Amino acid sequence: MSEAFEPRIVGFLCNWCSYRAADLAGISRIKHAPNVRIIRVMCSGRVDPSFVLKALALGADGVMVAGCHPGECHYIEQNYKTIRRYGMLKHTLKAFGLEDDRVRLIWASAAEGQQLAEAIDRFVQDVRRLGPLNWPRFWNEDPARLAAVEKMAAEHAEAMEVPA
Amino acid sequence: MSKGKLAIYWAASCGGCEISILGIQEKILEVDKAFDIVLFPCGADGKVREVEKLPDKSIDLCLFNGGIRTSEQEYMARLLRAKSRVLVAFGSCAHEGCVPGLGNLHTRKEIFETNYHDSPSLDNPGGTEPHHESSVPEGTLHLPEFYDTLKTLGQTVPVDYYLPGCPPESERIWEALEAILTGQLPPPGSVIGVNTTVCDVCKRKRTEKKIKAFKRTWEVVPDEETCLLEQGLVCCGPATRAGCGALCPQVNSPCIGCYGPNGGVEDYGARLMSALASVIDSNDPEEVERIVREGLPDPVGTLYRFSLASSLLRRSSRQAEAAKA
Amino acid sequence: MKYAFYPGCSLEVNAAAYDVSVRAVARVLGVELVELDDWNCCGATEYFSQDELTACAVIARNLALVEPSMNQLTAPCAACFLNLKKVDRLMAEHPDLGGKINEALAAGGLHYDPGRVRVRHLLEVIHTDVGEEAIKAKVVRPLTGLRVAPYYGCQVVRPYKDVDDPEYPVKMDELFRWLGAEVVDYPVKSHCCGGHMTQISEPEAFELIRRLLQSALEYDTDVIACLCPMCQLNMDAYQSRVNGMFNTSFHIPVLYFTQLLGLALGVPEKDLGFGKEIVSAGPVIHAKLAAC
Amino acid sequence: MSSTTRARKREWVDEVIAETPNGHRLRHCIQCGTCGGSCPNGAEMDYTPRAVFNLIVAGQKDKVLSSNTMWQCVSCYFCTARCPHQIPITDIMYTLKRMAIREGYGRTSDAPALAKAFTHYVDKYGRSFEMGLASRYHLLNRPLAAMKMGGMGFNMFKRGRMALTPSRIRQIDQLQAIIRKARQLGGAS
Amino acid sequence: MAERVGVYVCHCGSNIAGMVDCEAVARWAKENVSDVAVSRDYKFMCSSLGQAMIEEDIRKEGLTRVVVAACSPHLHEKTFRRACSNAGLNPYLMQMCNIREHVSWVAQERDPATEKAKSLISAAVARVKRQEPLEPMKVGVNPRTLVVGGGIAGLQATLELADAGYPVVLVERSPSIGGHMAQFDKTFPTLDCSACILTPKMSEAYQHENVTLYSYAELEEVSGSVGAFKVRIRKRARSVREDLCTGCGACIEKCPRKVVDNDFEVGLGYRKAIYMPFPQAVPKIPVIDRENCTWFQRGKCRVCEKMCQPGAIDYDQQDEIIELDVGNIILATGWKLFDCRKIPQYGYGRLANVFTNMEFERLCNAAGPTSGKIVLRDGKTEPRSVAIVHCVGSRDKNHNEHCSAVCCMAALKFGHLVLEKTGAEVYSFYIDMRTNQKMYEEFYCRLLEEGMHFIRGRVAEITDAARMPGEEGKLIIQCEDTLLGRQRRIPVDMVILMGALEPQADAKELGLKCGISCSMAGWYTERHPKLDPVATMTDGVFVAGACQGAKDIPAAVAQGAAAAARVMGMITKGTVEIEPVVASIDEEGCSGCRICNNMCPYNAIEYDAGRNVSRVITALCKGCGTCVAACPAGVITGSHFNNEQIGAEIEGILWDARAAAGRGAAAAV
Repeated sequence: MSEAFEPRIVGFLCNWCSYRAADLAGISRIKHAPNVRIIRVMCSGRVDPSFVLKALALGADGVMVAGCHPGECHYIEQNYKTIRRYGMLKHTLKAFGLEDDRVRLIWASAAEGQQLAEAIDRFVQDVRRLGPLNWPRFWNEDPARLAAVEKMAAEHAEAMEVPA
Repeated sequence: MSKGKLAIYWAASCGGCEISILGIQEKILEVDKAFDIVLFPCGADGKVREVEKLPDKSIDLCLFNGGIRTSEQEYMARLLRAKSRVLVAFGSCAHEGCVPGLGNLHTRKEIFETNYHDSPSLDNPGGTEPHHESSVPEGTLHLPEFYDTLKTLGQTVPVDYYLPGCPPESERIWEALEAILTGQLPPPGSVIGVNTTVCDVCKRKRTEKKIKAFKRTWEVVPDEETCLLEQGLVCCGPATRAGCGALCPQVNSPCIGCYGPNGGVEDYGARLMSALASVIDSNDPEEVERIVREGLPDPVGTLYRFSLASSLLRRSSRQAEAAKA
Repeated sequence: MKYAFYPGCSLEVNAAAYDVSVRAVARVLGVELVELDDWNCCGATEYFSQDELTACAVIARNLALVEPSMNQLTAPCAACFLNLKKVDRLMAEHPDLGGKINEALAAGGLHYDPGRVRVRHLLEVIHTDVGEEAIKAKVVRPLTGLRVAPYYGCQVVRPYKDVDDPEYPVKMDELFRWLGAEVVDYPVKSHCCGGHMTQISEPEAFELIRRLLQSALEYDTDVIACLCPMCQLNMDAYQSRVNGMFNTSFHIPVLYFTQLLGLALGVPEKDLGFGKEIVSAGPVIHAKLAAC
Repeated sequence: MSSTTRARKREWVDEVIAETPNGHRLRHCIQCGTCGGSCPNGAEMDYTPRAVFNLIVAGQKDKVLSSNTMWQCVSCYFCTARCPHQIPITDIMYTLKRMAIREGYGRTSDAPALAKAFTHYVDKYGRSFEMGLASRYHLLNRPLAAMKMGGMGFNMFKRGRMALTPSRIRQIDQLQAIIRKARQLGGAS
Repeated sequence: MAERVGVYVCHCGSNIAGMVDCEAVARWAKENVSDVAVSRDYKFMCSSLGQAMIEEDIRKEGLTRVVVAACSPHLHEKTFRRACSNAGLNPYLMQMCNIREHVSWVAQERDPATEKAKSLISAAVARVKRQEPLEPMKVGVNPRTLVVGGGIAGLQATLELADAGYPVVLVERSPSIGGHMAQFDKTFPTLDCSACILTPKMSEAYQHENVTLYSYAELEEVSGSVGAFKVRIRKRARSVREDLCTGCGACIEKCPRKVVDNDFEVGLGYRKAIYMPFPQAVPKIPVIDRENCTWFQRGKCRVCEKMCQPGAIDYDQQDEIIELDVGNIILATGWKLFDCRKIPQYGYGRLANVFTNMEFERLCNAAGPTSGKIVLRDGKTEPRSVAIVHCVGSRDKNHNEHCSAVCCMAALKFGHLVLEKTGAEVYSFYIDMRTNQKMYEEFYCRLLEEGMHFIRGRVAEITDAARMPGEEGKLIIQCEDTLLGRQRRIPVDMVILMGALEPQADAKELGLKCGISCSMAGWYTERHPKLDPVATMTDGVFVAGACQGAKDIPAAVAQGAAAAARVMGMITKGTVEIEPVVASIDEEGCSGCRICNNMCPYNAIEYDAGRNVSRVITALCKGCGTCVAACPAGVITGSHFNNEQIGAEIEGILWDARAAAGRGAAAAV
């Protein structure tokens, strides 16, 4: 099991509930998977869909967004906006061919250290099952392309002064 | 003052940008006064061999339109980059991939499948497909390599300026040319245009937005006064850089976003997605899901119609497609 | 209203009165019971004592046999009901176990997705789905004057607490009130009848039965209504031997609730399995119901 | 599963937990005695369920499995419904019954024999068979009690509540295939 | 010019270093993370030496940015900001990196923990380079404080503040202040009379020149923020004019309508339709219970009006809305009793002689319905045996997981009162006897001495089904005596259920109004469970008493006083600093699309129709950033959490993925 795939997951946690739930999990020494790397935002409503896209594009295998429970937002109702954006984002990501389990929205109150730890473990498990995402390779590794350009450059070499 | 050298080249594009250049009408004479055209495959004669022979940086201005889909296009991009002092990604295709970039939702294999085998208007009994290398009795022939993923010009070579639009409005082209001619240029790498969005010039009446359902254009005859988005139409105006003069909303048609993102925006589709979702009038995840599913049956085609190739994700997951097949 | 129906082994012979009365009242109330084709024994409590996975697989076979067009399964026997419900829940809550069960089912060409079938006890179906209004409208022979002690026993109300209150259930009480009976509100209505202990160790089992009959007697009961073949068997068939052991003189008939319900709905006694009980219910019923 | 502590050596309590759905809650037992107080047969048990849990945690396997406690359990589920820590007590009793049978304990009660006789008919016919059960189990295990049962059996028979022949299911092969597979899969545990 | 970043990795003793290789992380940061000028690890960064190290490096190494990898920013962000500030670096150019709570304390293995710490530091460095100097906003603190709840905790807080010379507004939901303590007879362990020690405080609060009391009133709405809250209070119509009423009680005496008192007397006694909850009520002004008043229900009567000489009865009185500015809010809303019917096997509501603890308090109280006589439900029979059942709805995952903290001692108190007043046998059925405060264990000993019986075992059921001789007509307690390991049945005449203390049913709702959260159970969440038990996550909102968790009178009083002290600190200082985390709109870029307009629940975004732009009203903005994410043109900026900063954080946090992906990813950035 030493070579088991360990997913890289970026977690956007709201300052008031879920980040504190993560703190509480720590204070209570509730062991959980180390795969979620946490970025603190003031509110889950701050989580711009582009943050999620950026994390995926930069090599994250999964993205977690966590906020206060609906109806319990520190900013009254902003996590409802999160629900709306998350709905649209998931719909779009599906069209991009992304597996459903790679992006997840969860709720955790500041008191739910245990629940957050369990949700993290579940999520990591689910992403681990999907394997690496490594999005950049979808457009990066195309040796045929490079070879063809090089070939063309070589054919035109006598006139070309293009740096290779 | 001696005349400068001008190149206008097209890659993966439709040719509309060239028409738009001609749309500057009599001002084309001013252009002619200022420049010698060294390459303009659509409008004038000119040979790649001639360009190859030019010293580096000897072309004063190159307007390059189209995305990079083949190895030949990439070669031309590199060539023209080397030979030009100022390289302009001209029009949406070069700027952000545009509609040809939507091909990134599919693999090369799928595109060939459709283009050479499945298309209803096709007559290809032998099932011929283009190949990079073909052997004929006379020797080996090469066709350009067809890429799996379309790239923008900026993703291929360093670009000095971007001129957005599908196509760029003729007035904007002239303004840009004027700026170049007079040397009044913004810092290199920037978009030549204003930093605000279509709503700024759209005359429709706007109030606070709440959307219960997204409608498609054939479903409603919009009222002429009110903001189209508020009527449920997916109008991309709020997220789209101004410059077109809000032409589409003027004729009662929602903006489709051809001018691309506003300055400083990293992912056009994400901005639009976030904004549209924010004003959905529901707090229930299931209802939200339904509104989105029913209102945006093709989310990438709607949110990224012009910008898929330059978006953060650039293309769909090939894995998923492979799984589909 | 249409339900897949799992009668269970007891209803074939020993609890035939339950079987006929269930089918009779279902007809009158417009409840369509579609008997599972080729159902097998649920294993009662015995299979779980030996091999959990096999016990679950044996039970799950029945769940898998429910036709795709149906999503509710009802069972009249408390033990069968609990076993079916428990396996559905276990499979849902413990995917690993669920996976193994399905692997076993696959050996018989079957598969079951937990949650596909909602397992209901017959009492829920009659009390909740048919409901007060429909039942009251069909009562032709109210049970006025008959003092009925509803006896729930254990496995319908526990461990899952969603059928009724696990300590102080009321649904049968309500049902008999709708039928016009005098409902005996006695404290042991969800206590244990001894279950299979009658087969293993009589002193313990008979003491449990005694407690029930004692309380029923103290509360002046004409007839005990129950909803499980095991409970009926223990309180009815062993009553004389309980009397023998404790020197008591209990003589309380024990019927299935559907028998009394059928009576109130006007089904002829002979179609309800009356007379199969060891402690005869005829005399007290005729005396009480004739009096009004 | 999140845990606040690192892995420990596997003990008997871990086996009991592993064999019982939601068995981990056994560790939450606060020894309040609600189970022992609630049990209809609690007075007859060698150890109350509460005491059994303490013995399990203390690793007193032999004491537990040779006791009569689990065999006195009639699956009334009062303890499970009332347990303030939602411990699946009845299911733990089932686990102990299985362990006792498997490891050759359980001679203190007739319950294992009853269970075996019962499942024998289920395996064979797909249905239970009361008459067969009566003869097989009672005559073999409790000839004296069987005599006393006689009169009652006759009463039952008279009222058509006993059958002389078993009922069988049609697709017994299918059921047996399932049982075989389940036994094989369960073999590891 | 490139920034010079200092990275400081804290060992936190072995708290972090035990799981994260701090030295290696610090070395790695210096060698691998760009623009890191200094990188050090140290035993305790929060110590004065640790802070001095940062200050010195800022001065000597010319650091322009600081990253501290230590605990949660919720713990020490202020500490390290101050250190930066001391050395002349803008405090907002410091970023904390949580490698304790989020890494070392939750990780199981050292290598992954160390790797995770690296990625968090990489993110923090990337982010801090893009952080901008900010100045906190200063807001004056209104010296007036709102206290919600007039029980003992709220009263204590009120009096502490008022005595210190600050104005207090005390809002109480019921017609009188006093809370649950007013219902008690004696208080443990000293057995002094509850009313004797409480009522002086009640009248003192009422008469205090600095206290404005709104009884029969509720907090409806809170807006604004620390130092300058605006609150709206609904003062419900008493139907009695407070300015005219003399509290003579003639109206009550003559009122013909008698009602079961389900509040103060918990159903054991009666009151009139016009009533004061109890004789020592404060304010001493009756209220008409309109639901039960003959005039309101049937349009006849008006006896009270006739009896009232000052003419204080006002049937047309309406609810009054009061709007006030306050600087701080103390919530002291107390607890409610568990509904013992939820445990049917204990028979409450079915078996007459099963009582709740609150019922028994009233039964013992000399001013109660039986004048302090302990009798059965029939009102006359004295019990010869009494069972006291602990943990009814407490320590029970089916209801409340928590220990209610007061029941053991209250049970001992009850035992004493029964023994003192009746000579009955008293049995206590307990799981664990918890007597861990001053003089509590001594009280337990006293009851052992007095002959109270203690049976260790949670009661399984209480029944009237007699099983053996001696049980007839009794309530039988069935349990396991766990110390004997045997089942027991004990017949008694009377049972007292020690019902759990639960959060108020609307605690969550009130918490939301004030912007504070509740635990899963519904208790208000304090800022830190050990070190900051009275403050909350929302500045300027404090909690006191049982609304924060079940507690007894001494603890509630202490917390009330502590909350008051915290508020006084704020008032004395005069101003508070507010985090400059706010949104702003670039009006040049704004096209006036108005998407953001209904994003803000605080109405901090206004639309200027003339200029066709939207604008953020900074004073109202709370900095959540929801509008920032909504802006389609990307022209709203959220300070300290802007797109560049978070974008850099994402890049940094995935440094290893980028390293692995190579060129393609580099091109994407």
